[in-house]
Amino acid sequence: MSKRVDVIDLNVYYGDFLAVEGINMSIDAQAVTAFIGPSGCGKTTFLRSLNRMHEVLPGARVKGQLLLDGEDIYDPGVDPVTVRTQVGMVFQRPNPFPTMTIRENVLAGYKLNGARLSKSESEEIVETSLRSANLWNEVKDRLDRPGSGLSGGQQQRLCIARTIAVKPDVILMDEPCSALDPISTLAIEDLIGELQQDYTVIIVTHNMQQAARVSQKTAFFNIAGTGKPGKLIEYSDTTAIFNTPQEKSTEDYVSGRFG
Amino acid sequence: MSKRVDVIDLNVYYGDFLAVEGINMSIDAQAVTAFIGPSGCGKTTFLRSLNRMHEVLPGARVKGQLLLDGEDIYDPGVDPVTVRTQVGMVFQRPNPFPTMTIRENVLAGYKLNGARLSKSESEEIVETSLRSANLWNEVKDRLDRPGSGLSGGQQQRLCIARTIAVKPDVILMDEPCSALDPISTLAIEDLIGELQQDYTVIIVTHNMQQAARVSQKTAFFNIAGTGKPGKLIEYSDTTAIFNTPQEKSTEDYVSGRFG
Amino acid sequence: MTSSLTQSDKRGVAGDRVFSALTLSAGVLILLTLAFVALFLTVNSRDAVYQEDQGGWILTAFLDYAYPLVIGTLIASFIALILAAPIAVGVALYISHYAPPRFSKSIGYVIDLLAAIPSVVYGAWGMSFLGPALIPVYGWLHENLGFIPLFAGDPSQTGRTIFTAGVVLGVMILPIITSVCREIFIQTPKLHEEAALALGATRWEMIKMSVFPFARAGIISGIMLGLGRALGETMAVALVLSPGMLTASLISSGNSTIPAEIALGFPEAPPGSERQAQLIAIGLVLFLITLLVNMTARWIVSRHKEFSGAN
Amino acid sequence: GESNNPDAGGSDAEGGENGASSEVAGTLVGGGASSQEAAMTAWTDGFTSVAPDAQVNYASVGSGGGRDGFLGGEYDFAGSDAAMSDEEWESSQEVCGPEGAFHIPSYISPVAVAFNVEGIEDTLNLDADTIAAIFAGDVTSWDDEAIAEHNPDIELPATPISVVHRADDSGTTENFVDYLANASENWDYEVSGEWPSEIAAESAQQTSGVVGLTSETDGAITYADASQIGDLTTVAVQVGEEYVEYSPEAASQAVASSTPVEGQASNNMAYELDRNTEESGAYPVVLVSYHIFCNEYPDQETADLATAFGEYVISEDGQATAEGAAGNAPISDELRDGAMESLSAITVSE
Amino acid sequence: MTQTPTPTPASVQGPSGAPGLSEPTSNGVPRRSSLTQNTLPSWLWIVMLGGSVILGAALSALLGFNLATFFIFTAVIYVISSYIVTRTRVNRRRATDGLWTNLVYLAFLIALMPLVSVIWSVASVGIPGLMTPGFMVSDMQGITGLVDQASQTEGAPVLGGIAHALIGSLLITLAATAISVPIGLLASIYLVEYAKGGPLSRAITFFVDVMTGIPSIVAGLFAGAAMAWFLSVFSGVTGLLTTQRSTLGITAAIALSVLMVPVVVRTTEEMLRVVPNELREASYALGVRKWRTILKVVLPTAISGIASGVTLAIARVIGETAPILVTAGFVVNTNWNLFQGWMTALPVYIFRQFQNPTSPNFSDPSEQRAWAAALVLILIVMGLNLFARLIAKLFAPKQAGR
Ligand SMILES: Nc1ncnc2c1ncn2[C@@H]1O[C@H](COP(=O)(O)OP(=O)(O)OP(=O)(O)O)[C@@H](O)[C@H]1O
Ligand SMILES: Nc1ncnc2c1ncn2[C@@H]1O[C@H](COP(=O)(O)OP(=O)(O)OP(=O)(O)O)[C@@H](O)[C@H]1O
Ligand SMILES: [Mg+2]
Ligand SMILES: [Mg+2]
Ligand SMILES: O=P([O-])([O-])[O-]
Repeated sequence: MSKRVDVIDLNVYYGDFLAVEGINMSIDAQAVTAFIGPSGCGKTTFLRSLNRMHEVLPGARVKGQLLLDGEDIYDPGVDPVTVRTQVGMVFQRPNPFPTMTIRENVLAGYKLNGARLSKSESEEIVETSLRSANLWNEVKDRLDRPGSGLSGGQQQRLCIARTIAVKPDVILMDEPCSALDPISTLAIEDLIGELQQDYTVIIVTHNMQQAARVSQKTAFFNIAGTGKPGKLIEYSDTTAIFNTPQEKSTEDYVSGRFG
Repeated sequence: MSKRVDVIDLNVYYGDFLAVEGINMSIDAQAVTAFIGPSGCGKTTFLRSLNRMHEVLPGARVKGQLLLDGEDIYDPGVDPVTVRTQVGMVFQRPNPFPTMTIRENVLAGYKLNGARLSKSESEEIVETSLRSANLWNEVKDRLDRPGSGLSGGQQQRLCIARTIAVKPDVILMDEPCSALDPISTLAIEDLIGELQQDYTVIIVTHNMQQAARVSQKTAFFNIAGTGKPGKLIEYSDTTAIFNTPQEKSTEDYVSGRFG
Repeated sequence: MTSSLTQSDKRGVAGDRVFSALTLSAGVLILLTLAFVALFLTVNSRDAVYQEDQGGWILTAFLDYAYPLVIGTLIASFIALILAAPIAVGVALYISHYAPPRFSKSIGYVIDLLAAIPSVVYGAWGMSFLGPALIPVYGWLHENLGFIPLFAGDPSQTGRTIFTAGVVLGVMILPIITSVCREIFIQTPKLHEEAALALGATRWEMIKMSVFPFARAGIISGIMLGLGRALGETMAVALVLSPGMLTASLISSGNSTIPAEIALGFPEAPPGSERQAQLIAIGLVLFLITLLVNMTARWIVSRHKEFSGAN
Repeated sequence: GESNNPDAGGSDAEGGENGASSEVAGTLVGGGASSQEAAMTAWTDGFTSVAPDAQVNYASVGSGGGRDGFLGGEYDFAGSDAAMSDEEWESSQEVCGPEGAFHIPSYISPVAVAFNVEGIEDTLNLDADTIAAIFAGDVTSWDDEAIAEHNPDIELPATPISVVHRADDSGTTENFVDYLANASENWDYEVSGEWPSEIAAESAQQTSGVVGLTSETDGAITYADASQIGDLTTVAVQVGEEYVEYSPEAASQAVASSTPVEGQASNNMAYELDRNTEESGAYPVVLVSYHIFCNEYPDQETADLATAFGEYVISEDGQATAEGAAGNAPISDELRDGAMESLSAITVSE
Repeated sequence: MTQTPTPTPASVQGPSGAPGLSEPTSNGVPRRSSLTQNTLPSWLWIVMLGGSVILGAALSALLGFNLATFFIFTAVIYVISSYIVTRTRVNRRRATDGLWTNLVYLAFLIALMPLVSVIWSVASVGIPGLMTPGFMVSDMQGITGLVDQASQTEGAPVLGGIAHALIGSLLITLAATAISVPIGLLASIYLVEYAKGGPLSRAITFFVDVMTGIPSIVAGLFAGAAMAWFLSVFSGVTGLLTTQRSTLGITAAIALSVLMVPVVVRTTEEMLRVVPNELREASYALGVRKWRTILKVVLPTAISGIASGVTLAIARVIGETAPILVTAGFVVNTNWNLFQGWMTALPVYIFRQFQNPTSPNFSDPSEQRAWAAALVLILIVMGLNLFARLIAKLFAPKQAGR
C-alpha cells in the first residue's frame, strides 16, 4: 500500500548549521515525486529526514512536522524503526552488505530482523525482487557469491532489490541511477513506474530527462549561497515545472541556463 | 602536453577471470574519447588498466601492450609510478583525502614531488584548480576545513581539481559527473573541452548526451553475457557512432533499444 | 506494516533498550572494577605513607624508595617502545602493503606467534640466551662509548641489565603493536589508497598520504596497548633483570621495575607489614603512571580528531 | 597414551609406623616458602601412602604469602623460613583460638657460602669479617690479602669477584645477612629478606637461580641452601678458632645452642639463632624452616589432618623421604620429640 | 625530452613559470622523461646485495666474525648503498621509496629473529620432553625428587606430565574469556555505537587504557581480595557456600579477566570504528533495529579484527604466571572444578619447574618438563590463532569491494 506525506515547516540541521529551511509540501500517494536542484542544495538532507535517517548522524536534528498519512513521524511517541520499515530508502552510493551473499543481501530486510522464511518463500522473494531490479539474469547463477563482487551498477541494483524486497509504503531513492547504464536506468525507470501503482515514490535526480520521464510531480530546491540553507523553490506538476515554471530560477535551472 | 595511447591486444584479468578481452585501439592526443557501454562490460576495468591502477588489486593483471606515445607502459622496465604521474585519474566515487583540508587535497599531487611552493604559488594553484572544477565559490571560505565535509558532488569536483592541479598528459575520468548536478556537470564538460586542447582525455560515461557533447571519438563496449569478457565492439568518431553505427548492438544501445 | 506509527512492536523497542542497557552496564562494570582496584590499592598502601609510630606521614621515606623504581620502569618501557614501535609499524606495513598478498596472512600469523609465547618463556629466553649474547655488546659499548653516561659503569658479566630487560619487553610488545596496526592498515579505504596512487604517488608516498593518516589513532592505541604491557610486565623482567639500585648505566646490573619489585618482594613480605603496604603503594604509583601516559596519548590523538579518517 | 604416574608414594610404601594414623581423610591446604617445595612434594606424596584418603596441597607463594594466607584463613598451615613476629602471632589468635599458632621446625638447613672460581677446587677458609667484606663489595679480587690470610696453602687466582645474591625477598637472604650483621663488624646494613639495595651486585631469582648463575660465572660467589648447591665449592666458616664446613650435624648443633622465642604459644618451637656461637663444631650460617600450625582448628577432620601431617613430616620416615628427594638435612631426635609433643596440643574449637 | 609546457587555457594556467612542471625535475631528471628512465635493472639489486654480503662479511671478520655483526653490516651497507644508487641514478622520490621498502623488509627480518630464536630454544629442548610417553596425560602425582633423581642418574624415563596444568589452564582461560569477551565486546559497542562522546564514554575509554597498565600481580591480589570479600559476605548472608576459601580456579579467571577486558575493548573498539557508516545506514533504512544492526551487520563486518583482538587477549593472559599462582594455587593433581579447590595452570607449572625443580640437585627432568610444557603452551596459542583465523575467514567481508 501507499501513503501520502505532508511536510509542515520542516527545518533540518547539522548541529547548528541549518541545511534545509522551511519546507512545506504535500507528496501524493501512488505517485512519483522528483526532487531536483543544484548540488549541495539539501536534496539528500531533506530526503533523509523523510525516514528519520537524518538523525543517525551525530548532532543532526529536525524541527517541524512530517505527516505520514496524517501521523507525525517526528512525534515523540514514534519509534524511528517503525518509520523506516514503512519508508524504505535507496542510497546515492551502492552499499551492499559485504559479509553477505547476493541472496542474503536481498533478504537482509527479513533476515536482519530475525524473520523466519521458508526456503520457497525466500526463493520467491529473492527472484521477484531481483527481477524487478533488472538484475536477475546477471546474478541468478551466482546468488551465493558475495554481493561486493559486482560492478557498481550491479551493486546499486542489488540495493534496490533489497529495498523493495521488504515492501515499504514509501520508497526514497537518492540518485538511484547515477551509477547505472542506460539500460539498467531504463529498467529502473520502468520499475519506478510499476512501483508507483502501489507505493509512494520519491526520487532525487540530477537527470532532468529522468525526472520528466518518471515523475508526476517535481520539486525544485535551491540554495542562495554557501552556508545558506537550502529551500524549496517550486513544487508542482512535472509538466508545469518543465514547461511553465513560475519562478525564474526554476526556469533557469531546467533550461540549463543556470549559474 | 598530451600523448596518444595505442592499445594492442590487451586482455585484462581479475585472477583467472578474463574481464576485458582483445582490445585494439588508438586514442588520439589532444582529443576527448568517450567509453560507453552497459554496466559490467568492463569500462572501469579497461580504464584502470590505462594507468596501471588495475594492478593494485590483488590478483589483477594485464596481458598485451599499451603504448603511450609509442612506449609500452607494461614494459617490464617501466615504473608504474611514472606512468601514473603522466596519466591522471578521476574516480567514479569521489575520494578526497579525509585527513587533509580542502587546500591540502588540491595540493596533494604537488606535494609528492617535493615541490616547495611559496605561499602565493600554492594559493594560485589552489584557486585556479578549484575554479576550473567549478568549486571555488563554494569552498573559498573554508579551504582549511576537511575535504570530507563536502557534499558528494562537491567532493567529486574537489577530486577533479586535485587531478588537474598536477597537469598530467592523459586524464582518465570514470563517470566523473555521475554524482554531479547539471550545472556542475556542464562546468565539468566545459572544462573537459578546454583540457582537450592540451591533454588526452578519456571519459567513461553512461550519459549518451554527455558522450555526444564532449567527445570526438567514442568507443562502445559490450558483453555477451555474465562471466563472459567485455569487448570493444565499435570505435569511431562520435558522430559516426551516434548517427551511423556499423554494428547492430551499437545502434541498439545508443538508441536505447537495447537488452 | 500497516499499523499506525505509534503502536510499534513493544518487543523490538524492549530489545533495543535491553541491549543498550547491557552495553552501558558493561562499560560501567569496567569503571567499577577499576575503581575497586584503585580502592584496593589505596586502602592497602596506607601504611606505606602513614605510620603512627614514626610520627605520622612518612611520605619522603616512601618517595625515596619509590622514585628509583619509577625511573627504572620508565627506562625499561622506553627502551622497549623505542625498539618495538618502529619495527612493529614496519612489520605491520610489510604485512598489509609490501608482502605478496598470497603470503601476507601467513606472515601475520607468524608474527602473532610472538604473542603466543608466554612471558615465563621470554624470561627464560632473556635470561639464558639474550643476556649472555649481549655481554660482548655491553663490553664494546663500554669501551667505545663509555664517555656517555648510559654506557659508563662496569659492563655486566651476566648480561642481566635493564637494557636486556628492555629488549625482552620490546620483543614481547612487538606483536601487540603489530597486530593492532596491521588490522587498521588493512582497513584503509581502497578509495583513498587509489587516489594517492593515481596522483603518481610511490608506495611509500601513498602510505604517508592515505594509510598513516587513516591509521593514526589506531597506531597510537596499539602503541599504548604495548606500552601498558611493557609497564606492567612482571615475570619476564623479574627473570631477566638483576635488580639493584638506580644507575644511569644501561649496561651494568642495577635498576629495577615496579612490577618486578612487587613480584620479587611480595611473596616474602610479612602480612600487614609496612613492607607489604609499600609494595602495594608502588603498584598504585604504577597505576598513576599508566594514567599519565594515557592522558598524554589521548591528548595527542584528540588534537587531530577533526581529520580522523573513520568517517 | 597412558599416564605414566607412579603409584602414589611408591618409594615409601611401607610407611605409616610413625604415628601417622591412616584414618584421617580430607584435604589439608597450606602455603608458604618456596624453598620447601621440593621437600613438600615428597612429603605430600609420602603422606598419601600412610593416609590414603588424605590429600595435602601446598602453594609455594613465599613465606610472607604463606603466613598471610594462614592468618587470613586461606591455609590450614604455613611453611615459613622466618618465625612469625609477635604481632603476627597475636593476629593468629583470631583464626587459631586463644593459644594462637605455633611453629615446629620442619627442617634445618645450613646456608652454604658457595663459589665458582677456576683454580680453586677445595674448600676455602674464611671468617665472618672477610665474608662480609666480599659480599659488601669491599674485597673485589679472589687473590685479595684478606682471603689469602686465611688460606696460606691455596694459590689464589686474580679473578674479579662477582657477588650473586637473591633478587627476590628471601628467608635465605635474611638468615645470611643476619649472620653477617651479628658475626661481623664489617656489615652494617639493615637485616631483612631483601638484599641491601646499596650494594651493586648480580642477582637472580630463587635458590636455583643464584646457584645457576654462580655456576655459569667464573669468579662468582653466592649463598644458598646447602642442599641445593650442586657442584659448587663452599666456604668453611671460622667459628672460634676453627673453620667449620657446613653439615647437617653442625647446623643442628647451632640450633641446639640457640634460645627459643618467648612470649608466644606455650608449645611454640621458634628459635632465636645465636650467630656468634663459639661452640666447637657448630655451623652458625643456618636457616630453620618452620611449619606453622594452629592450636585450635574449627573441625575435627582438619585438626586430625594437621596433626597427622605434622607428625608425618617430622617422623624419621618423613625426614628420610625429604632427604632422599630434596636433599634436606634431617632434624635431630631431640627436636623431633619436642615437635611431637607440640603437635599433640592441637585441639578442636568448640 | 624536457619540454616547456604548452601554455594551457586560463582555466588550468599554472602559476607564473608553471612551478608544477619545472619543480619536479630534481637532479636534472625531467619528470616527463621516457617511461623506463625511472627504473633500474633488476640484476643491479642482486649485484648490490652480493656486494653487501661480501663487504658485510669482511667487516664482521675484522671484528671477529659473528652472525649478528655480519647481518647488521650487510643490512646497513645494502640499505645505504641502494639509497645512494637510486638517488643518483634515478631521483630522490624513488630513493626514498626504496629506502622505506628496504626498511620495512628489514623490520620484518628483525622481528623474525627473536621469534626464531625463542622458538628454536623452546623446541630444541622441549620436543624430547613432549615425546616422552604419557607426558600429555599424566599429572605430577607421585613425582618426587627420588623419581627425578632416578631419571637423571640411572637414565630411567622422565615421569610426570602436564595433564593437570593443561586442564587448569584451559578451564581458567576459558572462564576468563567467557567473562571478559562479552563484557569487553559490549563495552566497546557502547563506546562506538551508543556513546555520544559524553563524559561517561570518555571516562570508559580513558580508564580502559589505564587498565592495560595494571601489573598482572596486582590483578591477582585484587581478585583474591575481591573473592575473599565476596565469599565472606555471601556465605554470611546465605550460609550456602561450602567453602570460605578464595583460592579457586574462578578467582584466577577473574584476575585474568581484569587483564583481558581492556585488550578486548581496545582492539574491538578500533575494529568497530572502521566499519563504514553506510552499512549501518543501509541496515537502518531497511527498518532494522539498532541492536540487530549491530549484531548482524556491524559485528560480522568487523569479526576478523575482533577475533584477532580476542586471540591477542587470550594469548596475553594464557601465559600469565603470577596472578594465577596467587589466586588458584598450585597442585600436583587434576582438578576439573573451577569453583572448588586449587588448580594448576601451565605457566605456573613451567615457572615452578624452572625455579623450584622437583629435585633441586637433579633438575634436568624438571627442566625438560618445563620446556616441553612451554612448547605445549605455545602450540595451544598457535592453535587458538589458527582458530581465530578460521573464524575470520568464515565470517569476514567476502571481498573488499572497490
Ligand atoms: N554530515 C554533514 N555534516 C555537515 N554538513 C553537511 C553534512 N552533509 C552535508 N552537509 C552540508 O549540507 C548541505 C546539503 O548537502 P546535501 O548532501 O544534502 O546536498 P545534495 O543536494 O544532496 O547535493 P548532491 O546533489 O551533491 O548530492 C551542503 O552544504 C553540505 O555541505
Ligand atoms: N575487483 C573485482 N574482482 C573481480 N571481478 C570484478 C572486480 N571488479 C569488477 N569485476 C567484474 O568485472 C566485470 C567488469 O566490471 P567493471 O567494473 O569494469 O564494469 P563497468 O563497465 O565499469 O560497469 P559500471 O558501468 O557498472 O561501472 C564485471 O563482470 C564485474 O563483475
Ligand atoms: Mg546528495
Ligand atoms: Mg564502472
Ligand atoms: O627459602 P627462600 O626462597 O625464602 O630463600
